[in-house]
Amino acid sequence: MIDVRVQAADFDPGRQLARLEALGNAAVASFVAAAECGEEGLLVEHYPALAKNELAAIAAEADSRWHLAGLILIHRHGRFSSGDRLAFVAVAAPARAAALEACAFLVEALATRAPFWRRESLREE
Amino acid sequence: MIDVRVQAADFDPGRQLARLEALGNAAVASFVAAAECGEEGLLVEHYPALAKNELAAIAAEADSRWHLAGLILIHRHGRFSSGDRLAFVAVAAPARAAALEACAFLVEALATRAPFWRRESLREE
Amino acid sequence: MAEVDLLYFGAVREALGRDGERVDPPSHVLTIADLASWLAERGEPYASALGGDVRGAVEAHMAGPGDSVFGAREVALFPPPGVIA
Amino acid sequence: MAEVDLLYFGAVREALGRDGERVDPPSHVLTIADLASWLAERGEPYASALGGDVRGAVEAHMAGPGDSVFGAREVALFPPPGVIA
Repeated sequence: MIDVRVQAADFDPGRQLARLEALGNAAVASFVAAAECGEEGLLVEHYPALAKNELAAIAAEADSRWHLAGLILIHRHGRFSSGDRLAFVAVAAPARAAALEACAFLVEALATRAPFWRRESLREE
Repeated sequence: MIDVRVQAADFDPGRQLARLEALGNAAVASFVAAAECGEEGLLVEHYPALAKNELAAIAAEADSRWHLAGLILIHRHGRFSSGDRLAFVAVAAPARAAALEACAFLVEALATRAPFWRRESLREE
Repeated sequence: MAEVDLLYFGAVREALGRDGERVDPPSHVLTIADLASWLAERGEPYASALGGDVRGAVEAHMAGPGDSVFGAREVALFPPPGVIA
Repeated sequence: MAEVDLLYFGAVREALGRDGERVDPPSHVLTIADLASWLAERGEPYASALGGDVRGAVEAHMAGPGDSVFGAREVALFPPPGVIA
């Protein structure tokens, strides 16, 4: 199961974990990224067509490198207050090493390759 | 916040994640281990006094090696059916690398140093 | 090459004050790097906006500086992406 | 040394068929390794149960093979721990 989502809406980490736990594997590793910003908030813009393609490529790369039973990637865009969830990565695997390594790879890939940007100025354009 | 628990009872990964998210850091990494066994189930025995000491030592080691805001370790004992949760690791940190590395360290430490054993035979003694 | 729709994101978009434009580059513009250089020759704000570590995408697929833009209909230019701490 | 309470876990406990016993080792038994060797000299099932990779704990703290058991009141012997796949 590979599930990749680009969305404005928030998500429930517990519910997403439960989807992977239901696959019946020994290991589920996950990561939640949250926004850190001042009181003025944060605007995250993205390039939708590229985000769709690049996140799918990142997920496929992880799936080919490790023996995984399930993989969920969620990346949000839009306006955020400090502490709001930005992104979610979770993988299920039969062994802890595969789950942990794949999760770390996916987080690093989202952090450096996913086409989302902090808007420096919050002026409406 | 360091919270280490050895218990027979199940736990709710989503609720545990929420406790760490509430600390307001940018990164929360976590791991859920589940039992894999046949229909006869699995019996996990432990050495309570050593488990308490060793899990506290593992948590303290992670806390000294990485800049963490919060850390939760839960290890269960008792009877398990396949798919039941065995253990939980989660850490909150200001940066993704610290969260991911500390989580991986903690999982490896639980898997190799925590004084819990699979009972090969399920005969009552 | 023919007309191409440029898309700008992040600091590139903010420095240029626009999220894109249609351009008709000369025939010697073959790669992402060529395109950024050709635009920078227009002077400010292009020179500053495209003077740093600029990445690109061609037809909504990630592209390196040496990747071809020949025949492309949509090319994006942007700073290093990512918002996760 | 004085009497010491031994605790057995995992495959060690299963091979011995008991979860512990009180023993009074001779004075040359100074370390975890000494203790395991002294017990193994009793013959079966001790020789088999303690012939593999046996770990130990002294007063409920992890101990290596060379760590002292001198004066300890509670010493545990067990196979490599851990149940996470």
